[in-house]
Amino acid sequence: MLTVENAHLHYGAAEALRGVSLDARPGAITCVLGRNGVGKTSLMRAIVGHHPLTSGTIALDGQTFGRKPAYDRARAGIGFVPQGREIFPLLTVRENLETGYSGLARSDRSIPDYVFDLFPVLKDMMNRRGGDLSGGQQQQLAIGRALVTRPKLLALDEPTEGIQPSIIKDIGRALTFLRDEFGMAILLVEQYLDFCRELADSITILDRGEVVHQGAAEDLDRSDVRAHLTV
Amino acid sequence: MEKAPQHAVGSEAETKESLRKETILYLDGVSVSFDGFKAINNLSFLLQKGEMRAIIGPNGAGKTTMMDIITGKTRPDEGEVFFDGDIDLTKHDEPAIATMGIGRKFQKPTVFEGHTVEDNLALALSGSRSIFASIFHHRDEEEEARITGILETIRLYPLRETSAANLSHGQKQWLEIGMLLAQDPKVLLVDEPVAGMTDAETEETARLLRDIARDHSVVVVEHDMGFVRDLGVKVTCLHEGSVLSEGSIDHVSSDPKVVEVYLGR
Amino acid sequence: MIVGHLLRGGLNRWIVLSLAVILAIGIAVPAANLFLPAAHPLHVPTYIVALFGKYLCYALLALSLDLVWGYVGILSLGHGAFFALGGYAMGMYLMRQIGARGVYGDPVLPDFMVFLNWKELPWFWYGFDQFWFAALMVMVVPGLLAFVFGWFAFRSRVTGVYLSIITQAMTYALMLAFFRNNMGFGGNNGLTDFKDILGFSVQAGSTRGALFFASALALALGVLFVAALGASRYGKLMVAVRDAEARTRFIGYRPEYVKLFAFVASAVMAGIAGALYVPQVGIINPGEFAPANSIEIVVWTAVGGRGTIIGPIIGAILVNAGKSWLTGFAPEFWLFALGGLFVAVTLFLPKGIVGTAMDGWGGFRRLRAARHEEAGQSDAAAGPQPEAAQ
Amino acid sequence: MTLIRTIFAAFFLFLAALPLQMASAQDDDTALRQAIAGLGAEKGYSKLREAIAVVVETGDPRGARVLNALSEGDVYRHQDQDEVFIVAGRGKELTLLDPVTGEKVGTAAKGALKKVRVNNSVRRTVDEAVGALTLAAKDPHVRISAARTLIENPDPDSIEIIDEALQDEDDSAVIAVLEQARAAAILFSDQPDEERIAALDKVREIGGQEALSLLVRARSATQGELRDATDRAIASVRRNLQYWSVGQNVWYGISLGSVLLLAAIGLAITFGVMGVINMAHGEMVMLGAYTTFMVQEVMRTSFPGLLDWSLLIALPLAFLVAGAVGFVLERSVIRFLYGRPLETLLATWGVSLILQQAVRTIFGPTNREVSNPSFMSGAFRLGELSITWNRLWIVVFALVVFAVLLYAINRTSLGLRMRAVTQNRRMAAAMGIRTPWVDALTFALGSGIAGIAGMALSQIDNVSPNLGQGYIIDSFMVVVFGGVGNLWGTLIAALSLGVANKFLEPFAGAVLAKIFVLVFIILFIQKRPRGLFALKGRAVEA
Amino acid sequence: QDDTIKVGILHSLSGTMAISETTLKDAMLMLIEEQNEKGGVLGKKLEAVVVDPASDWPLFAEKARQLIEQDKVAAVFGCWTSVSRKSVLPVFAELDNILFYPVQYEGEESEKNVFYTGAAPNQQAIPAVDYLMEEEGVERWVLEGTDYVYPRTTNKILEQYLKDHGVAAEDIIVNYTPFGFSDWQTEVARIKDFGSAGKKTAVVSTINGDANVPFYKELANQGIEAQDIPVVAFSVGEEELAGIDTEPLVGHLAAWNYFQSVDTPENEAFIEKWHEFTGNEDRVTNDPMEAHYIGFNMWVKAVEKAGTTDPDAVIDALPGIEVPNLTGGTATMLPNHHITKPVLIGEIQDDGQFEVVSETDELVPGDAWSDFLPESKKLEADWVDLKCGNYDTEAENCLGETAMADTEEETEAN
Ligand SMILES: Nc1ncnc2c1ncn2[C@@H]1O[C@H](COP(=O)(O)OP(=O)(O)OP(=O)(O)O)[C@@H](O)[C@H]1O
Ligand SMILES: Nc1ncnc2c1ncn2[C@@H]1O[C@H](COP(=O)(O)OP(=O)(O)OP(=O)(O)O)[C@@H](O)[C@H]1O
Ligand SMILES: NC(N)=O
Ligand SMILES: [Mg+2]
Ligand SMILES: [Mg+2]
Repeated sequence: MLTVENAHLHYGAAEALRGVSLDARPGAITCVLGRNGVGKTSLMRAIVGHHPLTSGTIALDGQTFGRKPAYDRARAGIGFVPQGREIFPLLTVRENLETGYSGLARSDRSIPDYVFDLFPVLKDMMNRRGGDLSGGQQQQLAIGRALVTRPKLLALDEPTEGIQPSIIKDIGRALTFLRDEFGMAILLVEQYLDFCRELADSITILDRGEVVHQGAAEDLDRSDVRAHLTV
Repeated sequence: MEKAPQHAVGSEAETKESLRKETILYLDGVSVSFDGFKAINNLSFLLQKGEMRAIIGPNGAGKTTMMDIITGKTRPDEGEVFFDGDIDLTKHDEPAIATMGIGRKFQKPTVFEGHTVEDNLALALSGSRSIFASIFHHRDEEEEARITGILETIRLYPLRETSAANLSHGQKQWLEIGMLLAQDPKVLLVDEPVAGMTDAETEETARLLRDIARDHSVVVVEHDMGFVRDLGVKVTCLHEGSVLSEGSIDHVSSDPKVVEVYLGR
Repeated sequence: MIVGHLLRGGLNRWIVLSLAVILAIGIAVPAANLFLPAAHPLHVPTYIVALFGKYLCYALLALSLDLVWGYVGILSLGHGAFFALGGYAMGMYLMRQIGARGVYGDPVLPDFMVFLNWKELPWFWYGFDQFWFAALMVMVVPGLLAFVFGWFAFRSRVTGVYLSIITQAMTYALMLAFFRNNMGFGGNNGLTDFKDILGFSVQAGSTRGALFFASALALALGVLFVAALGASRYGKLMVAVRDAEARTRFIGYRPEYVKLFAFVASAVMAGIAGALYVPQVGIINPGEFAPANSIEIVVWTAVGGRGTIIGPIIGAILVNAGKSWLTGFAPEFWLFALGGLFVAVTLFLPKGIVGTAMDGWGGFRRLRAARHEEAGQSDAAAGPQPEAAQ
Repeated sequence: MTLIRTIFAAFFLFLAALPLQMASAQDDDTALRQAIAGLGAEKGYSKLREAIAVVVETGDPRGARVLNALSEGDVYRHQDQDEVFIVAGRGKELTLLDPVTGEKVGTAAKGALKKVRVNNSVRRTVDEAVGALTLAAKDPHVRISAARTLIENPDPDSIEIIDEALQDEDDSAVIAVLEQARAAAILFSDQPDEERIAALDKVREIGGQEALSLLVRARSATQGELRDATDRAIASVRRNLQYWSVGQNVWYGISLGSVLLLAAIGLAITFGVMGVINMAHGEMVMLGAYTTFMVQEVMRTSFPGLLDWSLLIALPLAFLVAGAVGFVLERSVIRFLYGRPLETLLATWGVSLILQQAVRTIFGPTNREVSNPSFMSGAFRLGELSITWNRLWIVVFALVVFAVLLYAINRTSLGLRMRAVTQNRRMAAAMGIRTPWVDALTFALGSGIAGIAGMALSQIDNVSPNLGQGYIIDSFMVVVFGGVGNLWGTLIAALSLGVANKFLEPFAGAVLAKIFVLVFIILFIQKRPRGLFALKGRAVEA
Repeated sequence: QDDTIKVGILHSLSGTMAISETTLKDAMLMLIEEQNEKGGVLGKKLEAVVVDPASDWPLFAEKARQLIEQDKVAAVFGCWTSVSRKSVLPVFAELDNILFYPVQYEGEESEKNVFYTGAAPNQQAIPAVDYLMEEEGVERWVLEGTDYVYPRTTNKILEQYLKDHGVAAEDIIVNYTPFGFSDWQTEVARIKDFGSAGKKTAVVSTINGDANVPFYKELANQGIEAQDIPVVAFSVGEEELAGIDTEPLVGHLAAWNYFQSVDTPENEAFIEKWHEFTGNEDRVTNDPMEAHYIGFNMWVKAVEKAGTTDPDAVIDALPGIEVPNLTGGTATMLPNHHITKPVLIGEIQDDGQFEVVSETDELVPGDAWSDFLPESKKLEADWVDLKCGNYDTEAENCLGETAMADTEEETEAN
């Protein structure tokens, strides 16, 4: 479904991605791991269209994105849960969710029930402003919001950050549910190893903007792989 | 808070006061609400001098709000908040509280994006906060050394000349911890320090905090139970604005109420 | 002392260079006007001396705004008020210097008071016959206004556009007040018809030259002062307050004082600029309080590059020179040119002329990229409150 | 007094002549013609007024034609023929009309004619003379205004005639006014005190400034009990007026507030919602006003009958013109500045200079005329309130615009997208919102609203290149005072600043009132640093 | 470069005053063009130097200096507001050049380098008030003005004048509003109230510029008609009326020294030329244009008389110069640098023109120092014999420094 090939990305002169290639298949959870500042978020930004690649290609279902703006990518089926949540602070929870409608046909404009099944707290807070929620509540809202767009590919940047354990488990269950039920492709950036190990179908490890390992989730138990994740 | 006649509770009040004297942080009967929503509800919380405490609790339990109250960002609707035994924090504002020796790391990393990593630390460095002092301030070698030390501790030494705006999320987390260290406060309030860190970094952070706790009082909020366990300190679990459970990590994590609302099955 | 501090830190060579240039101009221009014969190719006509003298004052004014806007992030839309107050203080001295040479020949009362039937000098005109007092007031009055205004506004945590707009309200209210003839400052006509300053005729070439030099010197000192502040720890603090005011509180600083100091210092600088401006242009009137004037100061600063030291100076001189030239050269179309310039600068020189130049060409490209990045990142905060500190 | 007498002479004759047919008088118009010829004598206005009296005294109603023409300035004396004509047409050759019949009788060169100059006092004489003739007119409105003339100039001699008119009158509204006129006349007569005391009540009923003026004037000729009664009446009218004056101030305040609201509301979008410090906002208002001017110009030349509808046609056009300029501005300049809100000040300041000068170049620097359609002219009374139609419509219009905008922003999906984009442009794009389009539309909407504000403001203010500059500062004050980003705040701020201003103005004067309001804003912001309707909580700080 | 004579034109083409001043620039260009067709002056062509002081007062001084020093103009025609004139005065004194100032103003000034071709208060305000008292029998007065020096001074003079004519203090109200004031509801209602006290009431308006349109619109809407409460204005001319529907305003008055409607051959020719020059039949003419017409012709005559454009010679040659004005009379430059003018009172017509309803029998000489202000009653300006702009006729000396330039020894008197 999603293929990244030989992606290079620069911030000014500094190179954050150096030839990253990666696949995310439908019905599978692809996990990207790496230490702080290795370029995970940069990769996500490149995929959703927030930052242009210097070279390399990103394609969804064989369609390369090139310089396609973020909204076209979203309409093509990429749902995004950014690091730092990026809730619309002055919109209510409901309105935050409804921002996902714009790429949908009029008939599809509703919030899927499973969003509330996964995150019941959102239901209670429908009319509260997004910015007033606690950090974890915002994180839940961010995931719910991405699901409203009915994405083919769900890209999550450290979605467990700041979330209480029980809900992390819920999110885990949700991701498997989405993968299995809808055959969604899920691209998950994580630091939380156990979470990854449990969920991932395949893993990619980045270090200093380069892919240093790609393989099955089980590889995580190998010490040479682990070495990439320690300081 | 007490509504009973004075003579009847005289001794109780006295014990309360002597209890308070021992503490570095003392919250009693604190409540705060936002537009009718009670975020903190009759919360009582004590931190002894030199103690490190871990706080857990569901999202929205009021952990961050509690720190807001202690640091003067939010005024409680009712209740007592004391620092170092007898300083009433509700009567002071943020800078005053900070200079008294309460430092804080925010949940969402906030650093001075217009400055380099090094300057961020230099600004946080303890010392006089007056304007004129800052105009005539000259950085001496001791300060230089402290900054270098902290830069190494937070592993941002190579990035010291980088603008803080250009740091990754996790790097900002570290920088904020660094600023807290530079401030050298009596009490450190650390809100989700390891969010967005790798496991190895998490362990590192736990070690660092334990180090600090030797001569500081610390309050750590975290959801990472592994990390909390690593800290090996008393744990308080908040829920809906008040204490749900308190005790050792094993005690708290096996408390069925905690499992129900927080840990999940 | 501040300068010593600056010197310890090593003077930035750009600062040294600009100080040298400013002082050289301050000496060379009047000299070329006074001592070279009119036919000499290097002779500077009085017209140019008068013009550049004015620009130097504007430059100092822009620099003063830069101190609060560029460093502390306070967008003052009322800085013209401080300039005008300084100007009025000087103007009052100059009025008193006229003495009995006014049209009605009254030894004490300025002409406008005579024909408005005032019988005696209002109390706030006392003392202005003394230069030292006027010179003090040039700094004290704007400084005090800034202090009182800033004290309340910064303590109440008025920030961003709210602060900008109340500074605008301040200058607007002052404008209306000074327009009133009853205020005792000459109403709409303001103060004019000055004769001499410290005993020298304001129209004499040598006085002009001296005022020109004084303006250059004041500007140079202003540059030194801002540079020294900027290099100090306080300079960093100002930027920290600009970028994340709330955060500075949690490490124990009082941003309100940080702002207050800069605001007052800046107002004093603006007052001095106004005081030097008035004898050179020969009039001070409430038009100087007009909100549009204050906005223009912001525009000069932005054109030159805020947050840099020479930027505002270059911006002020460039925009005003452009205005002087175009209003004569293309009187019907100059607004198109000037308006176009402002748009062009924002689009192509996002950090102003100097800011962009300092980044160099490579820096320029990096900047474009960074801007692209920033555009998304910072407007999370930019929604309802455009200048939100955090 | 002589005037009044002649008027009544005219009136009686008119009444007397009424049953007779015009025809009978027709052949005998020598007296009238002679009198009319007297209008041509050049000896100043007082002589002219006497000549008018002579015309009126002929009692010939056909005299009204020439008098009206005189008042309009259409009466000329033919130098050679020493005769007076009504003149029509413009240019070098003018058409001569017979002053009695109004028939065309020839032409004359302009040079051969001398205009009979009239001034206010002459015009007043004519009006009153012709007015009195109309107390028996068919149209009750005309009769009422004729009766009102009598109230304004109470004269004991008119009692008789009013009684007469009352007898034939069956319209109750006219009767009421006639009775008041009668009471006024009695008050000024030398009738017994009881009669006059009784009349006081009716005079008081006239109400307002008019009654007060009558009573004050009558007071000087009173004494004893009558004087006491008059004083009481005066006091009661005064008291009444005072109550109403509070209401009047509120109304003035609301009406000023609605102007502020109109001026500010577009800015509440471009600045309040989008965060663009839009210094060109005033120029958008100006463009709307000039669009209205253009529309009226076209109507004047091509469809004069539709002039009353011009605003209805100008409304969408003003929106489109200003909106289109806003759209272009957003696409060409503003869009590069998101995330750098302060820079927008510089760019839009430049744009504002350019727009001003462009309008100055195209339309010239002077004011252009935009006229009030008839439904926006004049005033009506509500109790003692005098409410002008144009202000009333502007209040209504402002509230409608506000309501529509409020709905659009808060209840439509476009509104939601606008808010999302302005709060976090990048994330909005990641949600599939076409941000460039939404940005452009939002800015165009704000500008378009400014344009229609310009249409409304053209009704009360100058249409000149400086129009926008006059509103920009007040607009920013209103938006900021209300709390940036809050439409309700803008509404309340506009109205409360308007009302505050109007309550201060009567005793502080316009200049000080404005200063006080500004100082009040400064102080108020200290109390509420984020405006009247500040958003609170984490959401804002985030 | 010496084959042309340069003439400076110093009128705002942008900013708040452009609305009034731009026309004067056009008028000057027309006059210069016409003079060149006649062969120029002293055998040389005239060259107009136009600058834009942008309604910015210090900029006026800068531009004046530029015109004189840089462009070396022989004379400058310009300024509108008093403050702009005040701002350039020192420049003209210092560089010794000539300014022709074409706008009615508050008086209390006579400068060696300035020639005042607009009306002094005695050439506009006083006759207008006389007319209202006599013709309309006005007994109650509202003096409504914009808050600046011209209205303040004019109203002060008028107040004194009215009181001298037996008007009681309570029958006069004076009220000031800010520049560009646009919400006239309260003020107009107040006028209405004041006017309903039973005495004939009139408004004397010194409201300036842009504030007039909303003022008249409000008057019309609140139904104040000229027959009831006439308004006589000193700053409203044909140009200002162009922006208003004058139908409801017929009969309100203005006092000027010229109206476009004046029926004289000179005026007809002037208007025709104006329409031809601007290519627009709808462009109106107005009083300050006539003032420039007079001032310019005076200057030409004086230059020819002096045989040079040297300012000093021309300044000396100017007093006594006579040129025809556009209303059928002759304007004479007086020793006090003001001119003689007829005073016309006009009523607004529905076509936006004024119709003259009264006209002084004789030309009124402009009085630099008002006789109705105590401090200036004793002052006299005379640049021919006394060489002084403010001669104290009681103390018999020249006050202030104005005289210093010419009679050095007198400065000791101070
Ligand atoms: N806007 C930016 N400008 C310049 N450099 C940047 C910018 N954003 C990130 N970087 C740099 O690029 C590198 C990669 O950053 P990125 O945010 O992709 O890291 P990350 O892997 O997501 O880290 P984390 O786990 O801390 O979120 C880092 O070294 C960072 O300093
Ligand atoms: N200003 C506010 N307005 C409304 N509700 C608020 C406000 N501030 C906090 N809350 C609510 O108060 C509750 C407590 O929030 P708080 O941030 O303290 O939670 P927390 O324990 O830190 O949660 P997390 O673990 O998710 O960070 C939440 O439900 C939040 O929505
Ligand atoms: N001189 C004037 N009208 O300002
Ligand atoms: Mg990241
Ligand atoms: Mg929290």
